[in-house]
Amino acid sequence: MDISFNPEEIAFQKEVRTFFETEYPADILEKSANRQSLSSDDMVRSQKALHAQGWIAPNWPEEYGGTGWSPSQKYIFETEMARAGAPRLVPFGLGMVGPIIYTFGNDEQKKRFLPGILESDIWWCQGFSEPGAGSDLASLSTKAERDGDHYIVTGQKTWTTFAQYADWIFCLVRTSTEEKKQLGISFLLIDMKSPGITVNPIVTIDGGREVNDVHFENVRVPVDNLIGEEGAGWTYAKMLLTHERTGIAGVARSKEQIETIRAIATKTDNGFGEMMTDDADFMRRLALVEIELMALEFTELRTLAAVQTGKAPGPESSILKIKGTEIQQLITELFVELAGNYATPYLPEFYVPGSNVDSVGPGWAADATSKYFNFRKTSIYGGSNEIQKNIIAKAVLGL
Amino acid sequence: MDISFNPEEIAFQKEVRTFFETEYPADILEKSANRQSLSSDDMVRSQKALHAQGWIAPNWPEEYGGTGWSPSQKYIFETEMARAGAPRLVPFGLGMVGPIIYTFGNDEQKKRFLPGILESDIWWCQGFSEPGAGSDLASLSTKAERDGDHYIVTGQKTWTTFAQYADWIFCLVRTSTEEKKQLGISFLLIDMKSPGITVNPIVTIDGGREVNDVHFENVRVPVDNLIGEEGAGWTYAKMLLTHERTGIAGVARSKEQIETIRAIATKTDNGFGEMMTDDADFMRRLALVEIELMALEFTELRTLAAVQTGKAPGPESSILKIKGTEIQQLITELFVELAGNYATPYLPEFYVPGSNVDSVGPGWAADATSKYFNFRKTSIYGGSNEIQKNIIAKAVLGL
Amino acid sequence: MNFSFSEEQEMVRDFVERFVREKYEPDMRRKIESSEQGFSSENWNMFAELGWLGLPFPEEDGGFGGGAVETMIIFEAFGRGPVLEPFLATAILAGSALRQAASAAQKEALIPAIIDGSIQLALAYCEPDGRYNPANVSTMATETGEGFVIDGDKSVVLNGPAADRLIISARTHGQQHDPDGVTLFLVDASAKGVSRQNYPTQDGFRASEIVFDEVAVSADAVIGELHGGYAILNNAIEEAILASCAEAVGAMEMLYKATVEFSRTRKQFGVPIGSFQVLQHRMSEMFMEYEQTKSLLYRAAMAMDAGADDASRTISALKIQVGNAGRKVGQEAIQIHGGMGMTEEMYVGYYFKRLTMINSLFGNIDYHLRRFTGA
Amino acid sequence: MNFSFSEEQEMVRDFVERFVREKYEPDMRRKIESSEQGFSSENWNMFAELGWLGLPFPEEDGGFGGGAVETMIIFEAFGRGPVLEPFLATAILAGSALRQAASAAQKEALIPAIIDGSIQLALAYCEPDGRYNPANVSTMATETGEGFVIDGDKSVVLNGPAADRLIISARTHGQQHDPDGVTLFLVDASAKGVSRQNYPTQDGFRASEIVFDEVAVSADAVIGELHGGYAILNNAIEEAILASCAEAVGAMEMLYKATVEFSRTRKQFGVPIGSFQVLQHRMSEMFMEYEQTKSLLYRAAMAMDAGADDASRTISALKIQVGNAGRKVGQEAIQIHGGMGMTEEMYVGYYFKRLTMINSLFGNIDYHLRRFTGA
Repeated sequence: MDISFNPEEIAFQKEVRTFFETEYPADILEKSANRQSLSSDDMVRSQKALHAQGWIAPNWPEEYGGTGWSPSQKYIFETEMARAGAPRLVPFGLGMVGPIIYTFGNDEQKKRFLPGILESDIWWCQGFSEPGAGSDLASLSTKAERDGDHYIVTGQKTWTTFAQYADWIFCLVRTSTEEKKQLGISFLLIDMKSPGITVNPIVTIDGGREVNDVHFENVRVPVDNLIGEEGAGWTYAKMLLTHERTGIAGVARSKEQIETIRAIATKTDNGFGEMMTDDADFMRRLALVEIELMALEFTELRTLAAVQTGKAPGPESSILKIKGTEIQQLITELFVELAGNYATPYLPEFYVPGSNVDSVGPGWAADATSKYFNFRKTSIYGGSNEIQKNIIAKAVLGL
Repeated sequence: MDISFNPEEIAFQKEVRTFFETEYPADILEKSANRQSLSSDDMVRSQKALHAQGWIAPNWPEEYGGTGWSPSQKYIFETEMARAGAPRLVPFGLGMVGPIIYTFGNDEQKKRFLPGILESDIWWCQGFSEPGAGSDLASLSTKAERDGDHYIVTGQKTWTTFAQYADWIFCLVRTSTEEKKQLGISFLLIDMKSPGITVNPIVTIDGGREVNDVHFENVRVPVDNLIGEEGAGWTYAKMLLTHERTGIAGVARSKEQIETIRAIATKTDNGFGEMMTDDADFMRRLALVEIELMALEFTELRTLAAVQTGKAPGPESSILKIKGTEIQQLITELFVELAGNYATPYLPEFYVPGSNVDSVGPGWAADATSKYFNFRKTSIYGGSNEIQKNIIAKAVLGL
Repeated sequence: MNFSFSEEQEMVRDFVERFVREKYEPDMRRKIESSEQGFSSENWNMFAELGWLGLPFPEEDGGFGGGAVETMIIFEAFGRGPVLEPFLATAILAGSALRQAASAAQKEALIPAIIDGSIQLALAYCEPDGRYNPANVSTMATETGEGFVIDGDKSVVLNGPAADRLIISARTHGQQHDPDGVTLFLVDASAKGVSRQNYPTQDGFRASEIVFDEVAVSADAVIGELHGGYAILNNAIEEAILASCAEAVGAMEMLYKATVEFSRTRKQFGVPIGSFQVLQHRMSEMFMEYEQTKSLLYRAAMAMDAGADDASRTISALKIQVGNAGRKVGQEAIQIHGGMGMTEEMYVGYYFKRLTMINSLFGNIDYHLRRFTGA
Repeated sequence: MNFSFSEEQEMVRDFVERFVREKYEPDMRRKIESSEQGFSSENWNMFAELGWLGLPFPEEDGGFGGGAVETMIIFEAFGRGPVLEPFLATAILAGSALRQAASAAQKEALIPAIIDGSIQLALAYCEPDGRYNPANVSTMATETGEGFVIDGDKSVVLNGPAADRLIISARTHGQQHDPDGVTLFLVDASAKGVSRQNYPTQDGFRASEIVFDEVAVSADAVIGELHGGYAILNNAIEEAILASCAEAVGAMEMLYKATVEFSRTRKQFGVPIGSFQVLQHRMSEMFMEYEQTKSLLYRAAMAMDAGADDASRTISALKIQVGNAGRKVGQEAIQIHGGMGMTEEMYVGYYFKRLTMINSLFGNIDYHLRRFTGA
C-alpha cells in the first residue's frame, strides 16, 4: 500500500496539467470559471479537444479507443480535469450507449456508431424513463412492433436530458408483452430525425429546460438498430445501473467545489465584520462533507483497484452513486447557505449562453439556489438512491 | 389561545411545589439528586406519599380515584414533580393494568385490584413480549388451556421489567389457536406466587438486571382472572400501544435533564481553561434537543387539550412515543459527551442501593454511559419506534 | 393556559383558507406569478375589503387589534398557496415598524392607506455585506439643516418593486456593526436619488436592490427615536419570522399531504408506492416534522402575545425548527415524487422553493442557534 | 499509488484473524473479561511468540519495522473480538513514545522486554480537568539535585492496573495549558508514592486513576527532551487513533454482518425481519458506513506511512468518521436486534460498547472537527 505518486505518475500528472493549460479551449474554461452556461457547441468543442489528445474515453477498452490507464492515472486525469475547471463530458454517448455497443453490439454496429461517439459528432440521448415507469423501469410500455425489416415504435419517453440537441436516442422498448415484463424489453437505437418523433421541453423546478418528453408515433426503426438479442435489453440496461461507472461519484468535481466554497468563504462577510471562514458552524458543516468525500475518494479508488486486479466491480458501486450524489447535493446546499440573502434572487437569463444580465449580488451566488433545486434530481435519476439501496440489500447483503 | 397561567393555575402550582418540598419523602429526593439507585421499598414509599395526597393517578377517571385535573394542571403537576427530582411512577400498575381493568374489567375485578394499585401495595409486572414475539406481539405462543374453573398456563414471557419484585403479572396468553392469530389472545391476571412460575434475570448491556425471563409451567389461573372476553385481549392491549398515555413522552423529566446538563456544563472544564458552556458545538447540540423538546411539550399539550374537548386521542400520540424516546436517548448521549474521558469507567456497584463505592471522576458522570446503553431500550419497548411509524402510516396517513 | 382558537379566530381562518382554496389553484398561482407585477391587485383589494390588512393594526389606528395568533392564522393559510400578495412586506415588516414607533402624524398618513389597500410598503434593511445582521448598516444618513441626506445600498428588499414607500435603516451614529446609531427613515419610493433593480425571487415573489444616492428627507421622516432603529428592526423581523414560519407550516402540511396522496396513486412494480414500508416511514417522519413545527409555531405565537420573557428565544427556536423540518419535508416530498417532483408542472415545487427561501430569510439556522444559545 | 497488501501483510492479517476467530468466541471473551486481570496472559505470551508485539518496533531495536499499515491490519482484526489484551496501551501508546524519543539505554531496557512479553506499559497523560487536551498538564515535576519529584493526578490510564512501567506527562515549565513545558517521565509503577485506583471500563478493558505523591525519579527517567513531551504525546495519540479506528472498522464489520444474519433468521409477522424494506435500507446504510470508514482508514494509514503533509488532518477526519459511523452502525445494530440486542448474552453489545468508547477516547467528534478545520 502506498499513497504517493511514483515518478511515472508524477510525469503523467504534469502532462495532463500542461494539456489543460495549453491545448484545451481556454474560452470554455473561462466560461466555466464564471459559472456561465455552455452552448452545445462549447460542449462538443471541449470533447473534441480531449479526443484529439486520445483522452476522450479513459474507461473504454483500448481496442475500442480507451487509454489503457491504471486506476492511479484515471484518478490523476479526473483530478486534473476538475482542477482545470473543464466541463464534464456529456455522458450519454461516452458513458452509456458506447459501452453498451462495444459490449453487446455486433461488429457492424461498433463500426457504425463508436467513431461518432468518440469524435462527439453524434449527440446521443437516453430513452429509458416513461411517465408510468420511473424507478420501476421494467414496467415501460413504449412498444416496438416488428414489421418486416423494421420496428414500429410508439410511446413516450420522459425525463430525456438534452433531447433537443440529440441526433440519436438509445431506447428501451417493449418488443413482447407475453413473458415476464423484464423479458419483453429490447435495446434499440433510433435516429432522432425519424418521422414521428416530437420533442417537448419540460420546465424543471429550477426553471431549467434541459429535460424533455419524447413522443414516438409509428416511428420506423430498422431492425439493424437492435442491440444484441431481442428481449435482452433489460440485461444490458441493468449493467448500467449496477456496474461500476467511473465518474458517477463525481469525486474530483466535488473536491474542486469544496475548494471553491472555501475560497469564497475567505472573502465573504459573515455580517459581523469577519469572514465566513470565521463562522465555525459553516466551516464544520463544510468539513463533514469534505470528510465524507475523502472517504468516498478512497472507496472509488478501492473499487478501481479491485477491478484492475480482476475482481468484479459489482453492486458495491451503488455506494458511489448514493454517497456521490448525497455529497453533490450537500455542496449545493452549502452554496445556498454561503449566499445568505443573495440566495433569494432568481435571474434565469444569467444562464442563457452569451447573455449579458447583471447578476444581483456576487456572481458565484447567482446560480446557487437554482443549482440546489436542480441537483435534487441526482438522487432520483440513474437508478434512484432507493433503488440503489435495494440493490445493496439484495446483491451485497443477500437479503 | 393563552400561554400564561391563570390565578387558579398559579395557586395549584404553588400547592404542588409545597407538597414536594414538605410532604414528599426528602430522603428519596436526595437519593435521586445523587443519582443513587432506589430500592423497591423507596419506590413504594414515594408512591404512597402521592396517594396520601390523592395525586397518585391524575389520568384515571375521577370515579376510580383520578384527580379530575385539566390539561394545564396535569402539565403543572408533571413539571413540578420533575423539578423536585421525584422518581417516576412504576408504570405497570398505574399506567397500564389499572386503565385496562377499569375500562374492560368487571365490577368484581375493579373492587379487587384497583385499590391495591392506587395504594401501591401490589406490585405489577407486564407479560407481553415473548422470545419469539417482539414487535410482532400477536404471534405470542404462551398457552392458556381451559380446565374447569381454571386456565392452565404454559409458556415463556421475556423482557419483563421488575418481575423480581412483582406480586402479580398481567399477561397476554393464547386461549385459541384456531382463528386469526389476533383473535386467539386473552388478557389474564396471574398471581406471581402461583406454583409453576420461575423468574430468571436477564443481564442487559449496561450491566443492569432489571428485566427478566418469566417461565410458566402448568400454572393454574382462576377463570375469574380473565379480563373482559376470552379472545379480546389483543384489542385491550392495542389500546395501550396506540392511545394517549400521559407521560410516555417524558417531557417534564427531559426538561429537567436538560437543565441539569446546562448546570453541569457551567462547572465542567473543557480542557482549555474554559467551561463546557463555552463549547459552542456542545451547546448547540444541546440547543437542538431542547428545541425538539419545546415542540414536543406543545405537541403533548395539544393532544391533552384535544382529548379534553372530546376529540379522540388517537394514533397521533405515536409522535409522543417516538420523539419522546428519541429525545431521552439524545440526552443520555449528551451526558456521555459531557463526561469526556470519565465516560469510560464502569462501576456497577455504585448503583447498588446503599453501596459506598467511590465514584471515579465526578458523581454525575458515573452512570452516564450505562444510562446511554440502557436507554437504547426505549425505542424498542412499548411498541418499537418502527411499529409506531407503521401506526402513523396506516392510521393517520391512511397508507 | 388555553389552546383553543376563539370564534373570531376560527372565522378568520376559515375565510383565509377558503380564499386560498378558491384563488390559488396551481394554474391561478402560475398566472399570478408570471404576471409583470407578480401579485394580483384584485386579491389585494379583496384583502382590504375583507379587513385582513387591518388585522395586525391596533383599533385606535383603524385596525382590528390582532396579535401574533391572528398573524399566525392568516399566514398558515397563506402558506398553502403559497400566496404571493405582499402582506408580509407591507403589513408585517413595515407595518410593525409603524406600529412600534411611528408618530401620530406618520400613522395617520400611512396606516389607513395600508388598511384600505391603497399603498404598499417595503422595509429596506439588508445590505450587501450585512448577511443576517440588522445592525450591520453602512448606509449613511447625514444630518443637514433641513433634515437628512441618505447614501447607500440596500439589498434583497422584499416587495421593493411595488412599494410606494420605503422604510429604510441608515446609520446616524457609530460604527458599521453597532446596534446603537441605526435610524429608520420613511422615504418615498419615487424620491429623487432612489433607484431600484427589480427581480423575481426563487419562490415567485418580487424584490429589489435599491441604491440611495443623496436622497434628501425632512426631519420628520425619522421613525421612532434617532439612533434607536435597531430594536424596532429586531421586533419587526421577529414578527416576520413568526409569519413566515406560519407559512412554512402551511406549506409543510400541503407537502406531506400531497406526497401521501401521490404515493397512493402512483404505481411502481405493480403496487402503489405508498405501500413500500421505506416510504411509509419517511412519510410518517414528514408528518411528525409538520406536527412538531406546528406545535412550536403555536408556542411562539402564544409567547409573543403574552409578552413572555422567552418570546425571542422561542422565535429563534421556531426558525431553527422550520429550517430543519422544512428542509427535510421539502426534500423528501421531491424525492418521493421522483421525476414528477422535479417538474415545474407539479406544484409541490412551489412549497419546496418557498420553504427553502424561508430558511434563508431573516437569519438561517446557524444564526438563530447562536441567538438561541446566547453565544 | 498502490492499494494492495504485500504478501507479508496478508500473512499477518490471516494470522491475527485466525487468532480472533479461535480465541475470541463470545464465551471465551466473556471469561477473559470477567477474570481478575481482564486479559489473557496466555494470549499475551502468544502475541510475543508470534512476534506481533515486535511488529511496531524498528528492526534495530529488535522489532520487525512495521508501519501504520501493519498496525491497522492487526487492529482491524482485533476489532472483531474485540480483543482485550493491552496491545494498544503497551505497544502503541507507550511504545510510540519510546520509539520517538527514548534514549538508547531506555530502549535497550524496555523494548526487548515489551517484545518478549515480559513487561507491560501504560501512558498516563489524561488529567481530571484536562478533557481531551494533552497540553493540559497540572501534574508537576520539580527538579531536585538528583532528578525530579512528581506530584499530581492522572485519570483513565488505560492498562494502568497491569502496567509495570508508566510513562507520564508532567509539567516542568510554563502554565497549565501550555504545550511547551510538558515532559515525559518513565516511572516504575511500584515506585514509592504511586497509588492506583483500578477499575474495569465500560467495554471490558482495565484502567486506573493514578495519584503521584512526591514520586522521586532520577534525571535519566526523562523521555526525550526536557519540556518537549507535547509533540511526542501528540504523535503517540495519533498512532493510537489509527489503531483504535481500525478496531472500530473491525467491530463495524462484525455488527453489520451480525445484524444482516440476525435479520435473516429472526421472524416477525411470519417472515424474516430482513424482508422488511425499512430494515433493508437501514442495513444498506450500515454497510455503506462501514465501507466509507474502511476507505478513510486505509487513507489515513497510507498517509501516515508516507509522512504526508495532511496525515494529522486525515487522522482527525478518520476519528470523526468513526465517531459518526460507529454511532450509527452501533445504534442500528441494537435497534434491529430489538430486545435481543439489549441483552448481554448477544455479543453485539460488545461491539456497540467498544465503538461508543472509541468515540469517547482520544478526543471526540467536536474536538477533532476543531482540529480538522484548524479552529
